[in-house]
Amino acid sequence: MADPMRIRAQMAGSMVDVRVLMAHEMETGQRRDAAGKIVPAWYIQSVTATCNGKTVLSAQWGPAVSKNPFLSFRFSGAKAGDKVIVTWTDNKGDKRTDEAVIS
Amino acid sequence: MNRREVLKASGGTTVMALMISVGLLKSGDAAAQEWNKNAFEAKNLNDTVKALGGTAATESKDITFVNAPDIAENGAVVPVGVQSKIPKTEMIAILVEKNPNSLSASFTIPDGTEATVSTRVKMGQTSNVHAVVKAEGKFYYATKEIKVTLGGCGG
Amino acid sequence: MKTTYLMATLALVAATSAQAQTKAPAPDRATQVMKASFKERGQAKLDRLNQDKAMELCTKYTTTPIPRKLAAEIEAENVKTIPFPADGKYLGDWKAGERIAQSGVGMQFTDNPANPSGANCYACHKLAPQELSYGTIGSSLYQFGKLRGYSPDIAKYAYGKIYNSQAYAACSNMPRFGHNKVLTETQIKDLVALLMDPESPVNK
Amino acid sequence: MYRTTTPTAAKWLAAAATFGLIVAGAVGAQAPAPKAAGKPAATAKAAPAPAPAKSTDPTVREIEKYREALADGNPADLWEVRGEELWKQKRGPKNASLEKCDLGLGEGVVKGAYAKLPRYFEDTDRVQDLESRLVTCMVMLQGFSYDQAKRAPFGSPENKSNMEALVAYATANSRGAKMNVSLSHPKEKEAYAIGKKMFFHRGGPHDFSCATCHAQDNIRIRLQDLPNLTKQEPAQRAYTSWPAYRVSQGELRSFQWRLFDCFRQQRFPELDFTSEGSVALTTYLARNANGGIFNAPAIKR
Repeated sequence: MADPMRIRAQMAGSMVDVRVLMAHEMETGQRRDAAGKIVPAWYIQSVTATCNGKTVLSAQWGPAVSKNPFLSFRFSGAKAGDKVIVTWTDNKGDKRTDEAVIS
Repeated sequence: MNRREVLKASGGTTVMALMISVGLLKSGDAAAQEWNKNAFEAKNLNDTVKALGGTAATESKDITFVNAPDIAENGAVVPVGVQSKIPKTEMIAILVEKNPNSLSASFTIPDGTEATVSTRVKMGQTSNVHAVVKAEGKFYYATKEIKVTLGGCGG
Repeated sequence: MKTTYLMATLALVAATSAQAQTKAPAPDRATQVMKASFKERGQAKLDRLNQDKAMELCTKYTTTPIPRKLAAEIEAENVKTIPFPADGKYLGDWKAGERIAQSGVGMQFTDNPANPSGANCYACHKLAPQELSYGTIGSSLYQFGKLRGYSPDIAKYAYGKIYNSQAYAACSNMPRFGHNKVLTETQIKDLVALLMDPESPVNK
Repeated sequence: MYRTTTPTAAKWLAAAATFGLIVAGAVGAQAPAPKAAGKPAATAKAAPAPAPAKSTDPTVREIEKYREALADGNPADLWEVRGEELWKQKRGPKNASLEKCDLGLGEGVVKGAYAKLPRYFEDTDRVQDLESRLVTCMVMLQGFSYDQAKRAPFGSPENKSNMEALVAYATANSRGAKMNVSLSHPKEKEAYAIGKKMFFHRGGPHDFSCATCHAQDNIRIRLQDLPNLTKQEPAQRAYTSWPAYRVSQGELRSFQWRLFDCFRQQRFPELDFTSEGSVALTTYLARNANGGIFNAPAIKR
């Protein structure tokens, strides 16, 4: 199973500043392994961030997003103590959900 | 059969709408699940805009790159942030012209979320990078060249 | 030859051990530890830790200047190793030279020894101004030919310097590309062309 | 257990002294440019001096911006989290965690330990760096064989390294600590001297030593600055920024990896993981960085 994400959510004035690091290989499908075989494409395709039941960001990614992806964005309408929940799904159907409390 | 296969096999919106109505999918979830294959296979700015549902994009000075250097020390990780000052921005996409497929990432910006996102993309070589914005159904873009340099001593 | 030398050394040990040691020191503990800390892998065998006379001296004089007399000896010995091209031609194809100058592959244990090596000139030198990513360990070679003149003497010097840098500057940081069989004669000629062809971007 | 046969330190020190290895004030040692001699007259017309100092070079300024942009959001955090779990997890034939591992400051003390490594450990009677000490703990506490503990020291996409995760966790717990590597034990002194000798040893088909790139001021390879590791200030800056997440590899790399890969690029044979020489060279470099504030895991190209 995939390793957990590292999510930081902090109040910045009235906005919530969110930074997410995800553990994922983001294989392009073009790299060859040590034996010279093509390593199949394997990458996160969709990311959804919610807070208090509302989607605050959603994304679609291709294999050109860097390995161990980083994402940052800001949204309003939440306060310290609320939870930000992030879910990603990759092209193999693997899924990972983690959350962070806004500080 | 998993959810994506259902969607693919039955090809479309009616089944998805049905699934939403019977509570198999939440509406927010559906957008995230339906990965836009055509957009991620497009080879240039115009084709990508079309695959994203537009006709053509106009250049805009209200789109700026933030945290994106002119020169990247390594093409494997190139920080790119995009800020849109276009009112009612609903989507931001990052395209790398000379990558095998142009589109790297697209972000849906709901109400209440700032029209600024930052991520990191791979660049095979020095290239123009386009930031594409959709607002009120119209498409806009801005372009910046990012040079990718060779480094180190190993080759 | 090695055996004779060893025997001669052994014979001398009892009488003049200190002197003999400076000529052929028994491996000290540091050298033993170093050698025991590496293992051969691929093309990189343990003999790569061995030093010829030049490298032994250059190691000793890394932080202090090498005495003039020793430097001259190193240069004289190394200049003798250079087989200048039999056809008297020094300039190959500068475009091929540019690719060799950009490439840093070769001779590492992760490299396939069947593939040609690069020279990685840009790692240390500025050459064609279009390349932003160049190092400063070596001097700038931009306008190499233009500044020095496109004479056969300079071309010959460039060939010799790439073949065996120790022949012209003892303890130079630059690899001895020909002497240590990193590059072929054709490759060195291509690099000379990169430096000396008036059409090369280096001279624009 | 995996102790190598070691002549007494005194005997070795005497031998080393004859080769001038023990140099007082080595930290301040400076490398003058090799004396150019015997060049043909033509080189007198040499091209202008290398590019001016970095701050005025627009390319280098942009690269600095690139590095700043990366600093926010370092994937090394992912290794750190995994390393902490591994540290606390009961593993191995003895089903034990590493929470009783002594990294030099007593059983289980991780905070600040890395800033004092490498150091002499009485229980193994040798100088150890972090990685070799972690191997010891995996063997002694968890019951792994020596070979098992040394397996997969460097990760790849196909083969994640537990060692690199543990290194991330341990080093992150020294962030902010002042480098303070001791040479009070004779074996620490010996390691420093051996490491110094390795640093200057030229060899391989390229005639390279560590010093080829790391004993001069203000030079760079391609666009990467090359710290003069024989001087305190640049040695501090360099040593305190390892381990690091390498974006070119997408992996967190330990200091053992740093040395392994430097020697690979020097065209030397493979530096054996946690070998005595690797620890000695680490001792030389870590000691030269004494007084620097440790600030890693970092992120690098």
